[in-house]
Amino acid sequence: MTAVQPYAAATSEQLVRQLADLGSLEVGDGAATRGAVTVRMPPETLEAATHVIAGTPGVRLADMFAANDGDAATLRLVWALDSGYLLTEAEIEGDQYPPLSDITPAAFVEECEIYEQFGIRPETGKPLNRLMLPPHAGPDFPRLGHRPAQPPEEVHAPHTVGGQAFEFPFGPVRQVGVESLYYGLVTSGEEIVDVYLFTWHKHRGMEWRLRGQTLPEAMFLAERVEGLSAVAVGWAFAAAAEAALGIAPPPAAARTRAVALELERLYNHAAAMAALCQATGLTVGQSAAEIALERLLRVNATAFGHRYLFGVVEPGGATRAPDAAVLQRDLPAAYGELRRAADALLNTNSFMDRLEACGILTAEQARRLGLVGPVARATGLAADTRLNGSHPRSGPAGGGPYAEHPVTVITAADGDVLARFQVMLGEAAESVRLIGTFLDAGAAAERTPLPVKGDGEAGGGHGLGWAESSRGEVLAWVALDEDGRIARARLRPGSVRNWRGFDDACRSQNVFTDIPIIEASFWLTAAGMAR
Amino acid sequence: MNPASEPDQPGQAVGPASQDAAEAARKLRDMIAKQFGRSLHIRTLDTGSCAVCEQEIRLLSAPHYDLQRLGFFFTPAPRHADLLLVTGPMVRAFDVAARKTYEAMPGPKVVVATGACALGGVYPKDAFVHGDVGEVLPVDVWIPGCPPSPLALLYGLSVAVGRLAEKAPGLTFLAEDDPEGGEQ
Amino acid sequence: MNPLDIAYGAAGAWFAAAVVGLLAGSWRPGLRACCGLSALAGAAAATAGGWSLIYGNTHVVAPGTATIVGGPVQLQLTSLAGVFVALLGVVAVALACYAPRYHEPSRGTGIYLAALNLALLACLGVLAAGGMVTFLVAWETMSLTCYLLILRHPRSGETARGAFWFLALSEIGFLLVVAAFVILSAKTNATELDVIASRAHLVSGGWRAAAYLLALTGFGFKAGLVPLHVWLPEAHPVAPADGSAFLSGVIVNLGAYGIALFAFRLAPVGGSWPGLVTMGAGALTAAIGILYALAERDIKRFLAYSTIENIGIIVTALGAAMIFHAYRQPALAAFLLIAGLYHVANHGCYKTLLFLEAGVVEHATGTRDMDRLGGLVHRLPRSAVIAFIGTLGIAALPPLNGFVSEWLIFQGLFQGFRTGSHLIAILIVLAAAMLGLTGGLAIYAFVRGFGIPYLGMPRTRQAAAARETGQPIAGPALLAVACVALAVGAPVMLAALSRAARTVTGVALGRLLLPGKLTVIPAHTDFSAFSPTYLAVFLAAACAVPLLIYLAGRPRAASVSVPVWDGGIVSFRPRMQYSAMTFSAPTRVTFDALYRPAVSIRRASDDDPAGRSGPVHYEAQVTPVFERYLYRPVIRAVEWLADAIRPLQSGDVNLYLLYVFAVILLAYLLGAV
Amino acid sequence: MPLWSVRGLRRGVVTTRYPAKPDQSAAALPTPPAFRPRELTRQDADRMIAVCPRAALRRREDVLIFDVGACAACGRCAGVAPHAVTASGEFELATTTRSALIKEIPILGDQR
Repeated sequence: MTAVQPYAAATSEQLVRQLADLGSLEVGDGAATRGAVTVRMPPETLEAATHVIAGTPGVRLADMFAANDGDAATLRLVWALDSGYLLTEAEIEGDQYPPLSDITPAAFVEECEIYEQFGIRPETGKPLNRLMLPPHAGPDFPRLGHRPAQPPEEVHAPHTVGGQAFEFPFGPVRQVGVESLYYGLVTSGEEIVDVYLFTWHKHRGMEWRLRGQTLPEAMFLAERVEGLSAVAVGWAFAAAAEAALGIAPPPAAARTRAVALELERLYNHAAAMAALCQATGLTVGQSAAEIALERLLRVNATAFGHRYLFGVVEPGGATRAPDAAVLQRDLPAAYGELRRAADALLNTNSFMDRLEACGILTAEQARRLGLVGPVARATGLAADTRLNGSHPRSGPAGGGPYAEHPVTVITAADGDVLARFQVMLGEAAESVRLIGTFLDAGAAAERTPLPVKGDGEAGGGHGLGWAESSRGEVLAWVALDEDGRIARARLRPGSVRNWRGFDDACRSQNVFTDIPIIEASFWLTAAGMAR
Repeated sequence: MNPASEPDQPGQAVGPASQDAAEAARKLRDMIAKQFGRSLHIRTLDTGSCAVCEQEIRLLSAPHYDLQRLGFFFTPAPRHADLLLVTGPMVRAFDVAARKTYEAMPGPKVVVATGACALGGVYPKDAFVHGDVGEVLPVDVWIPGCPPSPLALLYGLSVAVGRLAEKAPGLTFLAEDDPEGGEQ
Repeated sequence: MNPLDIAYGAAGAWFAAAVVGLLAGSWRPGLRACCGLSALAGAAAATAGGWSLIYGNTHVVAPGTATIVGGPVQLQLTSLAGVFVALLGVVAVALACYAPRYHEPSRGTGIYLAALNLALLACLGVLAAGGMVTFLVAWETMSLTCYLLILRHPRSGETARGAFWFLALSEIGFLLVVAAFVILSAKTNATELDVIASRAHLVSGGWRAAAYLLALTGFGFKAGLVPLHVWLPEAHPVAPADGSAFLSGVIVNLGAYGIALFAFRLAPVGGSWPGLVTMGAGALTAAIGILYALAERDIKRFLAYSTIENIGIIVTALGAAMIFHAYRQPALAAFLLIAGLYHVANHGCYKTLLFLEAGVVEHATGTRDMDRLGGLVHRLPRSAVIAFIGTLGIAALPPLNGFVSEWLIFQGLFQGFRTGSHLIAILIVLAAAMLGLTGGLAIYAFVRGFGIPYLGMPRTRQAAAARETGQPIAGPALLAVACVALAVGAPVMLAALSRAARTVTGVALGRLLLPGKLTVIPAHTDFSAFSPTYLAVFLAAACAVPLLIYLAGRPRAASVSVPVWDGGIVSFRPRMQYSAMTFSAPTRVTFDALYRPAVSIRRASDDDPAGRSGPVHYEAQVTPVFERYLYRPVIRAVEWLADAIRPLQSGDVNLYLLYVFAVILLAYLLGAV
Repeated sequence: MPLWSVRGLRRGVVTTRYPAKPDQSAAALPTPPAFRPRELTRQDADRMIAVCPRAALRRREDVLIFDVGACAACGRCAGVAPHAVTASGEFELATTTRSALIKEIPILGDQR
């Protein structure tokens, strides 16, 4: 464990001041997104502004997405600072915008997605990857915006493997009980030369479905975007909706959400541990980890009535209160299982040797690609939205559960699989501690009533919400129309960012058998990526 | 919502396929009883689930549930599989893969639709998804639940091989404490 | 009737074929006639060789008063040479059957075929030479005609380069051979080989050793002993298919003949060290040859390196035989000599076959790059079957011929303990271990060499478009039959070879080797035994039984055929299958101390960090160690020397007169002393 | 290298006896609702149908049609009509006939 490296140094005020020099900006006007400092700019300043922000040490591009207001698409970039989020938006005329991924590579994934959904692309005609729309998606395939002008073969770079290498096809139907995903491992027979990652198989059009839904309906789908982080995505979505409506959950309900969030983190890390054992072929360790995992899931079931904590979060509050007695009784025992299994694993050389120096990512890479969660923290970056001040506030007064009970962010230096494993173990312990403090502070199933139509407040607004899932930062952006239905909802689970780091980790001097280990240590979902 | 997606269709949607599929299932049960002893090999297929059903399926082989003790085994190769455990709403992008997987299995084979998505419980039929596994594959057994817990899965597998009698037809979903409860 | 007389017939026919080819090669009937004559000659040569095994050595004859470069033409057909003559004949017939379909009639073809037949004639001359001068002249003729063979398509620089490598190394080798002969004939003042052999014991050991080492090196250039092998991978790919088949099937084996000739007839050295040197060189050659073969994707270069490996095995056997000879183990010496000769015959057959099939593949697809082929078994079925037989043979898998000879060689080497010297025993076992490694790698290499081009999916459009119509079949088929015959008829072959060995080592091994009719015992009854014939029959039966059962039994359940399980991927592409280089990657990694691969990777993700996926290119170039670190310095030195002495050539007459004067003066002074 | 086998022995058996014997962990699982026809009014039914996230509930006259297969056991119906809905506690719902999962609940609440 190393000293915490602040991810972002600058504050939004400084940045806004710098941006003001660029000229015509509106800062946080009426239509601005609540929950973040919003800067609206004309498209021609977009490139310069991006240069300024991306150039500021440690600022990270958290997300980029488009939304159709009327005919033209508005491009929104969400920048993560350690004091909160800065949101720059610009309306794009025509179907081209400045090449942002040349300035900040993290934007590339979103550039591809925006092209597929809205048909607008960077001016540099560089090829894009196929991200979500399946190959059979025709011109009339449902999209959020206009369909792309060019046919795909003019946009996607050809996948040809030349010389003394071949592509080892893996998927989409893979091992038992593993999500559908394709990656082609380009290998010289021994080491991995390159990786082609295809994630469109599970695209279910979630953001497309959410349009026009009421918040409760949308909540149901939001939890199923990435079931393994249902609470995190749910909370992010709820927080965004609340921000849009200008309400906040009662502190006790926020603490309930926090308890659920930490329980989710616990079982996910246990599952990742089991997966690591499976990848390294250590069946005994896998069994030990799975015993812990199952016990944690049963704790979830007894405490919240659902093994995967579905339906805990609702817009405005929480539906169920955790059974504090049950948690205080069962959680330590279940965590004990996890701890014992972890200790045994840390003493098993055959296991540790496989983890060390495998799938290495540097802090520089993590920053460049905007990686989040344990993957980023294992490289030494303290990227954690639970950090003080940057978690959704509950109520104008309250600073949110993580402001009242600050989290100690766990980081490691090496950026390899072992580092990720250690970060996960540290976080599990931290989660147990936090759950205790939250329960002591009191968690309840309260809710702030949603303003109903005609309240004035219900009128359309934009809101940004986020939460720290076990895979890292989940971002949600919601635009509501007059009668409180969803005009556009953007949901970005942590997987979207970290899959981008996966192929870089695979390329870093690995042999074939390391790939499953790396995948387990990332512990991402295809569901969250494809949505 | 799209009327075609109303979830009382699949009964017909499977069409004639379900007859010979049911036939196959019966054959398989006999075979398992007679020839293979207690050995049934399971291949899973994710057609757009939210990753939770997969987690529960993985847990089937965990110490708490240990499905091997019941003579069920997971196999990565559909070539060796007798039973296909399908999760998710059958994304259209997955048609080819689903067909290939099903064809790669030697007959007689059983298809089990797992979870509310697979039963049409979450997604309507539209351009993205078929919304119901029955639309594409001849389903023999349906396992409800979001997600179906490992226990529910064990029960479903036992039903699939005829080891347990299914009780769903007999259930009324009327609360016992209701005076009318007895009548249904 | 004297086998030499039959050989005369063969020689005549080949000469006639050469003439016909030269005159009428651009005319299809002429081409056919030329090949027909050549085949006739081949058959005659085969008969002569076979007959000479039974007949024994003929007397040296000097037909008429014919002289050649001042020496009488002396001819003799020994049993030792008989083996090679027979092989020469068989190969010649195969080539003759192959050529008419492989070559288009043209002037160039005519010249080429003339050169080929002259080369065959020259080879016969080398083998039937009874005198030193005859031998050397034939040998040089052979080299020059082969040079013409390689230059069939002189347009490309590749060809010129390969041909030059061949000629240069041949000439160096020739000089050494001449030196060796001169020493012997000077010390025994005889030119007739028989006389030299009979007086060899009079020559002092040192001179004999010098002669032998010169010969070993000189013939080593031809045989392709590492590090003298560099011409093979350069010359083979650029020559036409039958040309390179001839190089590998005959010429290279003649190098082995030369070594055997000196080792056992002309300059049998006392002491064990020459044998050890030979054996060591052989074992090293075998291992390095196959390792380089594994790093090749060009079929012909691959086969050329495999030739080097096989020569290594042969020379190892010869060396071991010399050692046993030195240690008073004539039986084992004879046994290993027999094994070595057996391997010569086998290698001649299957290597010729494989080169001819490589020609067929190149003919049908236009490429020799394994990574651009694939799936040919469906497009060239008959060729695939023939190539498969050859592959089984060269991979030394039972029941084919390669297995027989390599088994014999191993059985011989394992009896190293009979030398009585621990050191020698250990060294011999080490050599056996090297051959073991070689054998394992050879199987690996030929699984690759057959699997990549013939199995799987076609990797390019040309490979997919390959057709068998118009491809030569008869020649390779003949050799395939020969391979099987050499395996099944092993006892006959061994009986014949033991006669040949007797003429050299003076030990009659026949009885000891073949106590029963079909069982082989390696020289000592208490060691081991095996019967290639029974093995072949049994294996054939073992394969046939299930087949019969399958054919007899009705299939019970209705079987459905579905495509290969590919993980549900939308379209399975050729780029997703193992390629030649990825298949051998494990060896490249294990032995990279030898290969020193220079890896270069080009991929989309390198230059932009965004993660745009795109084309990937990966190359691992193996460093040509010997060319770079052994030959290049020599070449530079020669060039430097040339520059240094150029000033002598000033073009000034007076200066030249001065040179003359100085030389005469020097001569006088020497005369006066 | 820890003695995994010893550890496992000390850990003891955790495996459930299900299906031979019932498993008590099932009690905590979310299960589809069971209805009290007597308490159930058309109005309740319509409110439940409105909140049901995905047409597991439909109403035909006085019959509430409940598709157990489509039910995610989210418990929202119980939220709007707690008096008429309880948890059924049924998780053994697998069936070989899809139609067996479609139940008809009489709505008798209005007749009082």
